[in-house]
Amino acid sequence: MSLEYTSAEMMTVTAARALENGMTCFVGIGLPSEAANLARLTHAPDVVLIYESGTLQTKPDVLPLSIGDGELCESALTTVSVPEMFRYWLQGGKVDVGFLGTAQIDRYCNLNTTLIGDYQSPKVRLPGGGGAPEIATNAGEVFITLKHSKRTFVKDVDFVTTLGFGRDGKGRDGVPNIGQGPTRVITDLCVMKPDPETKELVVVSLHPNVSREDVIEATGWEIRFADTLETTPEPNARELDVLRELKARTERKHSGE
Amino acid sequence: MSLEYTSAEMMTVTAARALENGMTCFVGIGLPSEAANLARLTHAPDVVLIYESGTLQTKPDVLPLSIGDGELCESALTTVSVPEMFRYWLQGGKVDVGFLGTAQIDRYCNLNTTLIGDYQSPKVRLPGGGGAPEIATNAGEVFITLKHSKRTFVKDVDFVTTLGFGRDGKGRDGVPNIGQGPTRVITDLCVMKPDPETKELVVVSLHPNVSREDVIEATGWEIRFADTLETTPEPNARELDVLRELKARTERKHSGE
Amino acid sequence: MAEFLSLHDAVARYVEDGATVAMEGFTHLIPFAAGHEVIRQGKRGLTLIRMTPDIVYDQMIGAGCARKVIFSWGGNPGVGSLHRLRDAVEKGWPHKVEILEHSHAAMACAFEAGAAGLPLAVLRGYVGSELPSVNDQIKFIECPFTGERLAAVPSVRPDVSIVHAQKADRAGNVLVEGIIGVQKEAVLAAKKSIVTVEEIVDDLTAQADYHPNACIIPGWAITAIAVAENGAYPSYAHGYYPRSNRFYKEWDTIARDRDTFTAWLDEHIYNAGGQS
Amino acid sequence: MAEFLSLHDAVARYVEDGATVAMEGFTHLIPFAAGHEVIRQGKRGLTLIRMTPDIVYDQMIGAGCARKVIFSWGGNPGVGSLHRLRDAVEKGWPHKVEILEHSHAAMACAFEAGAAGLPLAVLRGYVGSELPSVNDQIKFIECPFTGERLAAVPSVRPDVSIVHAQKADRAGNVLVEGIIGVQKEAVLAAKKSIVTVEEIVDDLTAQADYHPNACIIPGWAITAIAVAENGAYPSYAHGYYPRSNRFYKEWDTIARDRDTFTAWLDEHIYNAGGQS
Repeated sequence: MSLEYTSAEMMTVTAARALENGMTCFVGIGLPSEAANLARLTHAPDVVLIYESGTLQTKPDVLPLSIGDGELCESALTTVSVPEMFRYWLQGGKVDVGFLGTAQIDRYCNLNTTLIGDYQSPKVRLPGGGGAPEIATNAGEVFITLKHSKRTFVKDVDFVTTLGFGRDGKGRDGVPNIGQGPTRVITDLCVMKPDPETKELVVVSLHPNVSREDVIEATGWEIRFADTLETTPEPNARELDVLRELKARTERKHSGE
Repeated sequence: MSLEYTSAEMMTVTAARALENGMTCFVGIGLPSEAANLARLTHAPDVVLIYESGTLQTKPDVLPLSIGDGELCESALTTVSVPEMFRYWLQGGKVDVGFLGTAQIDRYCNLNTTLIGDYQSPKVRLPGGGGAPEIATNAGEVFITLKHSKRTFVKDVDFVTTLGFGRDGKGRDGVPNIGQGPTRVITDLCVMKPDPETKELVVVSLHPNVSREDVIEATGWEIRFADTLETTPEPNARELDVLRELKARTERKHSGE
Repeated sequence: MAEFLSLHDAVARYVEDGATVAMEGFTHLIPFAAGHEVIRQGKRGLTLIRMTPDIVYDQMIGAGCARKVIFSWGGNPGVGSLHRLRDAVEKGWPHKVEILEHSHAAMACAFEAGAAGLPLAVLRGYVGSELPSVNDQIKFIECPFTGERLAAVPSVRPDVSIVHAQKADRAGNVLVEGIIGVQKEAVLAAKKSIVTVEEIVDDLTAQADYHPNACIIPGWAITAIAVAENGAYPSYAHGYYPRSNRFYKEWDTIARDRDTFTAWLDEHIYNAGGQS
Repeated sequence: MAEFLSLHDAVARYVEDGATVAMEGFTHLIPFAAGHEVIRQGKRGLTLIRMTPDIVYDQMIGAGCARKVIFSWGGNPGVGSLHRLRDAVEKGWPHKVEILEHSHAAMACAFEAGAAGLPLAVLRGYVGSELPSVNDQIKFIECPFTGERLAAVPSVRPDVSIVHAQKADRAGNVLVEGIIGVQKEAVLAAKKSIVTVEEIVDDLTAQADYHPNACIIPGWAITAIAVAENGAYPSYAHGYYPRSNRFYKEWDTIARDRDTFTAWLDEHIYNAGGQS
């Protein structure tokens, strides 16, 4: 029996499943936060969620709108200063996985959250780096989740805000004390991983009912597919229930505020 | 009417009087701590006492034996980590005066708390620098208090643990972001200040009933005297009462522990 | 020793045209009342420093207070763009605003270094990022022990820092609680500081919930304290009132358009009096 | 996730002969019980790091555990010398011990840098001091922004750090309260860590005196936890028992003489069993 679910739900559930119980995860706001909390509320109750606002091991009942909602502090083990968060916990090597979203990503997993166009006269000014540049290099590995489109998946990002593997795929080679970088990208269409050699993104798994052509059309370069292409497992009923309840709770809370 | 008091009491009261109300004082253990607390309990109720253990604005009821007695934390405004104490509060320029003791001092106010003799095979190994090297350079100014003797007042210290004015008196010249250094030395015999030009210590005030000869005999170099040599004002009854009560309370507390 | 002033007087006295100003609060305890007072007093030419500009800086930029913004993430968290910041950067309205951008890690370290009295902060940062190519304040040094290349940024040393906190006591000591961000660092790093608070209590150390390691900034490390009830709204004050996520969402509509923004400014800032 | 072990097993498993060990606690919460267990298990060749060696290191040095001591102030606070440290340094009893000395500011920064994952700490330190002439680990760098000469020291990264704290909860989270010293930094900077605690409680966040910014080290950042009641005595545990200033004074007599020291060691350490 097949369940009904949206492609956004498919993306979130798949992203959530990437987190293993007991991992420490530095959580970006938005989609990563949704996925990380879903993981915590389903298969990974002991996943440790850290937000850059200083909240260590937080267990919010509703999703935070901002990276520093009161809910995060109230449900945290403790809350430290922001310098301590970046120095002791992220740079200090205590984070297994950084979970990031992005506005643009390229074939070498570089992320752009700075701007579209030219730096001096931007077409669109984006929010900027935030925590991402150092999350991506100081965390053990990086998961990335975002919606798939030609606008977001570009051959070369307009600006490397945050290192994936550099403009040539060799950006981490020989750099001391650096994490392994992005290990998977989860979209509403598929899961991609960097090629072990070239670091170029390769589709390793298509979501149910998604075709190769769907992915090709939504990607701004000639996307490669793994030789053995898997089908991403579907969400189960519990995951969908928990996710929908979480989003409904969140919606009620935020509109009431 | 003259009061009876010891030379040690004269030293402590004189040292206490050097502190003005409202100053922030980074307090060394032992004589400086005794003087600083006497100041707080007499003419300078709002003097801010900071100990390197992280206790900010502490008001101990008895003198601490160690730099981190429980009394210090329990009576503090707040207690910060030791790195924060040295970084934000001392190096950050929040300390008006550092109040130090020492084992050896020389004519240019350099302090030695490292060792007597040669570094590789010391005659006497002393405790070491502790907080002093950076207190002496990062505080606005430095007061020093110790008992006067040929053993402690030497022409050249065996080792410059802590900068006064260097081996030639020019150790602070041209150094950016450095405090003005020692501005007075208070002993059981007299008060000394560095010469404004040469930085060599000059006796500016003799304690009552102390002669020039007493100081000359207790000093390991040809000590200079100011042209107008003052007589240090005597302790008053309240200062002596408060000091004696403080020491008695302290004695009772420590022997009971 | 901190002086107790009205918010009007504190801003009038310590925020000068052309000054470098850090208004901090990481989502929590954002000094909105103070920002509005800066707008109301028509301050101009400010260099505004803040890790996460947020809508308080959007308002100040739109009102024409800023000449330059130094930041690391300039958005409306969870909602979208700061339209006034974008309009200034992209189209020069109401006038051109210069930007200098960092990463959070670098700015957090720069505040820490500022509080620590150092001229620079050293971090393992900006590896592979193109931010150093557009920010000449980012340099690299070599560790003399390991040879590792590390990033260096100048410390943050504002002319004046403004933060909001829960309570001050009569001696001017301030308690910051919950998400403490870089508030203490901002105050300690600045030449002058203004702290707005929800309320004044008698003695922080005598409060029932006093904790020996609470984040308390002593009064002698603060220049001025002003009471500003609800002074962080629509941001929040842990223990006092929640974040108005609804207003943050509504801001998107208000700020998207110059006219609705100007009308909002007239109604809620210029003609709203303000606390004195 | 921290493992709950007996103190015997924690020391046996994580303190290896020849290891670099930091046992911290700034006067407060000094891990005496753990130090005694290290002596009892006859560990040898340790490099002992500690800002203020205190009498716990005096005991370990006298018992022959140490090859090298890295410190910034080695005395019996308010009392006098550490006679066992001096005897080792000056006369080589029970064997020669190498020393490497810093200032407090430098060591505090070196612990901070270790926790921060950096290879070096930068500070405005050692100006005019002759310590750099006897410690080749002290170097100087030039600030790329101001040209100022600043001191640099290698960060502290011990093989194992041992600290004592008030409480752990069942998830292994640890509360340190009062004078917190460099305890958190020591744990975070080390490859492995042992925390001894006065007691285990159910859940730190459910305690009546829970504070949102308390110094809590999460269980997943700690290797092993061992209960050691009165584990800091004759040092103290804020909220539990006071410092035995009397014992600190008595130690001067015990440690002054090799024979009385050896007798003390036999009676109070080797033949005293220890907690398991």
